Amino acid sequence: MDNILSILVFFPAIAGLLGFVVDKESARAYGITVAAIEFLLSLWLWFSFDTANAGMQFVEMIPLIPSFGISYYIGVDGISLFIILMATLMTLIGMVGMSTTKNIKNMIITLLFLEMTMVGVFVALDAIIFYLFWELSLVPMLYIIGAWGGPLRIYASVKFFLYTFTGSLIMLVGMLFMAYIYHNTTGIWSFAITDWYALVLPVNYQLWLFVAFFFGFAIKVPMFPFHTWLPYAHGQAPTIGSVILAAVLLKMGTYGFVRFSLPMFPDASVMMITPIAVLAIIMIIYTAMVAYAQKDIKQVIAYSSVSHMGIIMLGIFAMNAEGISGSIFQMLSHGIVSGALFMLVGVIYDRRHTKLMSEFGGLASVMPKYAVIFGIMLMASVGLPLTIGFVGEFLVLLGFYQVSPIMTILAGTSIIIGAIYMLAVYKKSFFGPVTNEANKTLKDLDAKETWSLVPLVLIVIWLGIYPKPVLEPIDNSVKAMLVFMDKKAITQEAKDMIRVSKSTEGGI
Amino acid sequence: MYEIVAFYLFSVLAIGLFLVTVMSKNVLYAMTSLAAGMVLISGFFFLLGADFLGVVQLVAYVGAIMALYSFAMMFFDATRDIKEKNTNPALVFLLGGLSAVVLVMMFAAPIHSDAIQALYPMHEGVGNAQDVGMVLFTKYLIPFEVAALMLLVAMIAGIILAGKKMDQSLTEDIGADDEILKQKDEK
Amino acid sequence: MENLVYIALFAPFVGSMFAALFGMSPKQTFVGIIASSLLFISFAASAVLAFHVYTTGTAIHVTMMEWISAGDLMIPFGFLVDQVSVTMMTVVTLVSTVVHIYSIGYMDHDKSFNRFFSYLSAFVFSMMILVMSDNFAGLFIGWEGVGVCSWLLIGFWYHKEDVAREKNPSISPSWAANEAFIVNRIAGLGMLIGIFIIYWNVGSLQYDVVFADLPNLSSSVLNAAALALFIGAMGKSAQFPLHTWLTDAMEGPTPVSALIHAATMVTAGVFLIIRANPIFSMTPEVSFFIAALGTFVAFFAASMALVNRDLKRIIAFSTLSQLGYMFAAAGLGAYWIALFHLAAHAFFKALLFLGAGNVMHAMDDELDIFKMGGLKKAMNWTYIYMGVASLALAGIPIFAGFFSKDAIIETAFNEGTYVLWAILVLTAGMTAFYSFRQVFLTFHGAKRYKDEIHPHEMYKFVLIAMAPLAILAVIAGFFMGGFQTFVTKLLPNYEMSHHTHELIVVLTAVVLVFAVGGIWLAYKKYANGLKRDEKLENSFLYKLLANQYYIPQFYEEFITKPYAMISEKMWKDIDMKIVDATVDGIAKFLYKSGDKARAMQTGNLSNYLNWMAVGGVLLLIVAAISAMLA
Amino acid sequence: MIGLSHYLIVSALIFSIGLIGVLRRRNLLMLFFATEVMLNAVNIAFAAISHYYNDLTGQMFAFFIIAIAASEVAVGLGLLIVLYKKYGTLNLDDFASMKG
Repeated sequence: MDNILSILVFFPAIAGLLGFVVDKESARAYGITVAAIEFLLSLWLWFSFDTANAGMQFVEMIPLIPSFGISYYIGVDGISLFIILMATLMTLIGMVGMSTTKNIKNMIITLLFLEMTMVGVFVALDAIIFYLFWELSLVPMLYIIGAWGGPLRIYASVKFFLYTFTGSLIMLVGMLFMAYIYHNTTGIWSFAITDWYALVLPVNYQLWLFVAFFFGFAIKVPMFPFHTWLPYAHGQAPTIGSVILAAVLLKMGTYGFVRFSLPMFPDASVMMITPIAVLAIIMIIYTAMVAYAQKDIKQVIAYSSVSHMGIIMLGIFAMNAEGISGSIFQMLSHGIVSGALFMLVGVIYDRRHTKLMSEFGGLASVMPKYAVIFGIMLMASVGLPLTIGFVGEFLVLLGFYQVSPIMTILAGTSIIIGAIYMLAVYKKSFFGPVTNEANKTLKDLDAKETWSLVPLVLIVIWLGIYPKPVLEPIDNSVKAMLVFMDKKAITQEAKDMIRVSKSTEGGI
Repeated sequence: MYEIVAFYLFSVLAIGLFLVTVMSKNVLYAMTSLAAGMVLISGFFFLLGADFLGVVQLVAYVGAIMALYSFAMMFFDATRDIKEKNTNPALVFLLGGLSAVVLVMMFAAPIHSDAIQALYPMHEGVGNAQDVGMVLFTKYLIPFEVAALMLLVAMIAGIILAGKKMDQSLTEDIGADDEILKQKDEK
Repeated sequence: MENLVYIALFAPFVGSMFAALFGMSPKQTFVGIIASSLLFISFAASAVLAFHVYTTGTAIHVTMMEWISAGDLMIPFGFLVDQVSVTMMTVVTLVSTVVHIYSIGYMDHDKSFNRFFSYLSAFVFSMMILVMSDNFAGLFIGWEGVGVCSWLLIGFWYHKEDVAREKNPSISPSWAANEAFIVNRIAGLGMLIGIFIIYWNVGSLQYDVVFADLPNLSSSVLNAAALALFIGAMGKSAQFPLHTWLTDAMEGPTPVSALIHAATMVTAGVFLIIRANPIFSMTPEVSFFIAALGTFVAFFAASMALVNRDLKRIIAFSTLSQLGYMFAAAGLGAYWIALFHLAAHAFFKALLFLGAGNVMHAMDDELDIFKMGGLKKAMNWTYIYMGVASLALAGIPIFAGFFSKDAIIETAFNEGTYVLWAILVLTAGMTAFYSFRQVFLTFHGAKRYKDEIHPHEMYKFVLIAMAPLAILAVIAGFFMGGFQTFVTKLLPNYEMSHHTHELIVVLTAVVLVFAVGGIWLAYKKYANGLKRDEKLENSFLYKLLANQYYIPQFYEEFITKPYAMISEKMWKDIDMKIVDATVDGIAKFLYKSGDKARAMQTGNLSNYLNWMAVGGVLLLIVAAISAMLA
Repeated sequence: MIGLSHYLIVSALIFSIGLIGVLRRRNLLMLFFATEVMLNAVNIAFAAISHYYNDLTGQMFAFFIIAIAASEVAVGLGLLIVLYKKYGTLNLDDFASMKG
């Protein structure tokens, strides 16, 4: 299985195509089977992954347009491996827990295509391939929001599409310019990311390119002030759409920063630490406060996503192994936790067809199992130790403390205000007496919902207690990246800021 | 020497004739001057040593195309002056003049790149027609065939478009008879 | 021995998980029994460990596995059983066992009986992690873990609805739970910052490594770390200004108040100071601040207890006040005295709360001591228990509180901080007064409760279970000397100076006069029934105290409400009207310009040709200009 | 001596005349005439360049332009006839059904 990655990328797409001939009744079972096989394949990828190797593995390279150096070039390292795993897992879980019945076949096929694009983005090592999958991922999501969404779905989906698309076009310009510079410097065309890494750029070029890439990634993340598409998209998207959007699509942005911005433009990244940290902190505090003002549970979680993404951004720009590893771990953690929270909101939406907190109250008495799982996810979301949420948040804040203690304290308020809005949600919907007649007869989680949520609960606790299997490969790759960045940086400030950890100082 | 005389003569005449084409209100005048101008263009071609092209210009343009125009004109009422309202004549001349000025400026400027390599060089001592034939039937064979096909398609298209409802008069209003009848009724 | 460490740690966890299995089913008494037995096993293991540490004088250090490692950071799950942690373990498991058994009786009629035990055991597990961990991150696990358990337990009766603050100062259990959690998070942030400071300056979070490296650190770093850690301690131990949650936490079931909000969790702050004593010993300014704040809180909380009418809240204020004493001792460097008071306080305060629970049980959840009275006959044992506990609290000789509290007050004198000493002495008098005001109002005089209430004594086994606490509340003081030699192997010893030693009789007498005076005043005023003094009750001071200095109202008006308002504004005015409107504005601009540009499409080819020509000429001009420039 | 520039300038002038025609003419037939003028102007330029650079490519282009012009006229006139049959006029101002 040398080309496991290609199989991972294209298996869902081919299965999706075959899905057109599957009977409508069995479409769901078909989808789950395909997603399960895909997940098993990604697990297999993990088991055959050499955790000690910090470089790219399972590399495949097929030249596509040799005259321009564009090739089908894919591979994984510790950074992307687990995001891929999470993408396949969340697709599977989302399908298992899916309650959509309208046009189920189309939904399944769309999801399988979406899965292809998601895996594709994270394995791509060629900028054009990366861009291809990056943009392709918009289409299924546009369709999911636009076809299965709420009353404002067209507005939300168009806004989502155009907004992110605008950003990625700017990024495309950056990519083309990068390739152009590469051509000018070396005389050959190449879009391979690994080739670009080797290119040492003057600082002003780095800054311009950083900004170009920044727009593409920041809108996707979404960073303040580019975040307003997200609440609409989440508010209107069906449950499965929100799950995938929050769990995987947002990670593309932060992943992009790690994959492109940091190693390619180390000096520019260091120079941009302060502006980005300020934006990230605004994002953390401001959106957390906005989340508190929301009336709709889903919107709370949508805004909380933005707030958590702020933590991730902060960690990436900590420029030390603790912070970057932490933020990659936090990507996984946020993916799983917010995905689970969106599914939980979906559960209650299926029953009551409303997501307004004022409609609920006292759900803990009526739906105890639901309340327990929601409570666990809530605690993971606010970063309780021994849940998955703590590890990432702790490492990020720890890492960033080295950059700026004051900013870390400001960012650290997220653990307070995060608790405020999440507990407010929990209190308003789960505590108190059951006042609304309609809530008195609500059924607790059924088998389907339980089966989709319990694995997430287990992962949340497992990775909270023993994150090592995941954290170690991430950390290895991140350390290697930092060593590389340190070597590549041309300005002294950058060299000073990029902190290579003691264990790797001599090596590599 | 004769070349200079011919060039200026042809230039002045061609420009004048084309101006007539463009400005005239009468279709017949316009067409006639256009045809005459095209003959002069072919003169340019001969001056430039593109004999074959000049002949083609005469045969295809002056012969075929102008003939097409004149046939087509039979469908329309060519005797009447054309009434056109010019909403913004200043703009027209401004744009035309501007483009002329800019283009002339550009072409009048000395050409820097002398090192242009001829892709299909002409051969000394070989007739232009022979040269052209060689290139046209080797390097440009496929475009040539495609052009032929295109002409065929255009011909068929022209026939079908123009040939539909040939029995109906174009110059006379179909509804005129009815109107006359109406007027009679009113009386 | 290692196995014993794990048994002591994980027995409560097993109990919790076992009870959780039955969490959603109706009451099963055996769940409570099994949870209690597992806790007893944990207690037994702790006791054996204590004996081991006591006899050998060596600490047991085990590392279970790696937790987080990234970059240079390596955090293991390591557990350290030394003199300090083993003391805490023994106290925690002992009180927990008693509370567990007590809860079997107390929660008898509650439909969520099983769930209660699950939470309670989980709390003990978190507390054990907190005290046993060998590094700051592990401490933080326990720190947050007890926070969550406390949230769950305060909000145990989550189905109660919110009521106005005038009716119930803590609004509702769920409100109180959230308040507690959020305030603890503020402290958690302080603690985290402390951890970060330590990590980046030392490179490790293990206690031994950190403490060994302290002399290399600059004093500003040490001060920052100490202050940050103390902010953490302030939240958990409910020190001013983060104290409001503790009294509101009384919304939880009474065993919870006894265990969490008196004996164990709230003392975690003190424990942190004691645990990290090398840091605090090197930062005299921060330490003095701790002592001053502790003294202030001791007085401040006692003053609020003087007029409160709520049985549990009085005890809660008294807890606050006693925590102040502990901080005063720790801040003054008498760490072992603080630890001793912590242990002694755990016994008598838990006993007091459990007694209050008995009263509540008997009075159908009535908490207003003005509506009680004359319960002595019906509840003889409870009366004795509460009396003993109050005597201990008031610091009457031979009872535990006398030794520990007196030592603290002497320390204040010994350090030459006479202002602190005076306040602490005065507070001792106030403590005696409010404790006995409560005892007399509850048990003495004529009955003031409604006739349909028929007070009855608690179950026998519950009363028996409370006995160990009562005994310890009496005799714990006698072990002070032994305790000192035991823990000072690890903690810095603190001895009174010669000068203080000479004055000790006088000092003790002063304190005693205040204590007895307080009791006597309470006796005179309340022993023969309640005579309400309208004038006093309407006085400004009384109202100020009864409303907790209006601090909860202040927080509500100046923090909670503005926060909600700003959030709302940020959403509606900034997010929607500025940020989102800008994006939509761009889209609208494009729409509008397209709409306007539509007029160009006249349908007349001639116009189009004009436009085309304009474009062509423009391009030509651009080309010409760029050619000229080139 | 007549140089390339001379021819190009003549070409440019004729082209501009054609452009004026295109802009001011409202009658479709006259518009066609104007486009023919422009095409011829370009042909002169091609032939001239071909001559002065000794390269046949320019002439080739001119050929194809003539071929295309012929096709254009054939189809275009057919369309004009249909149009005239339908509306009885060739004046552009009368065809504005594509108003946006």
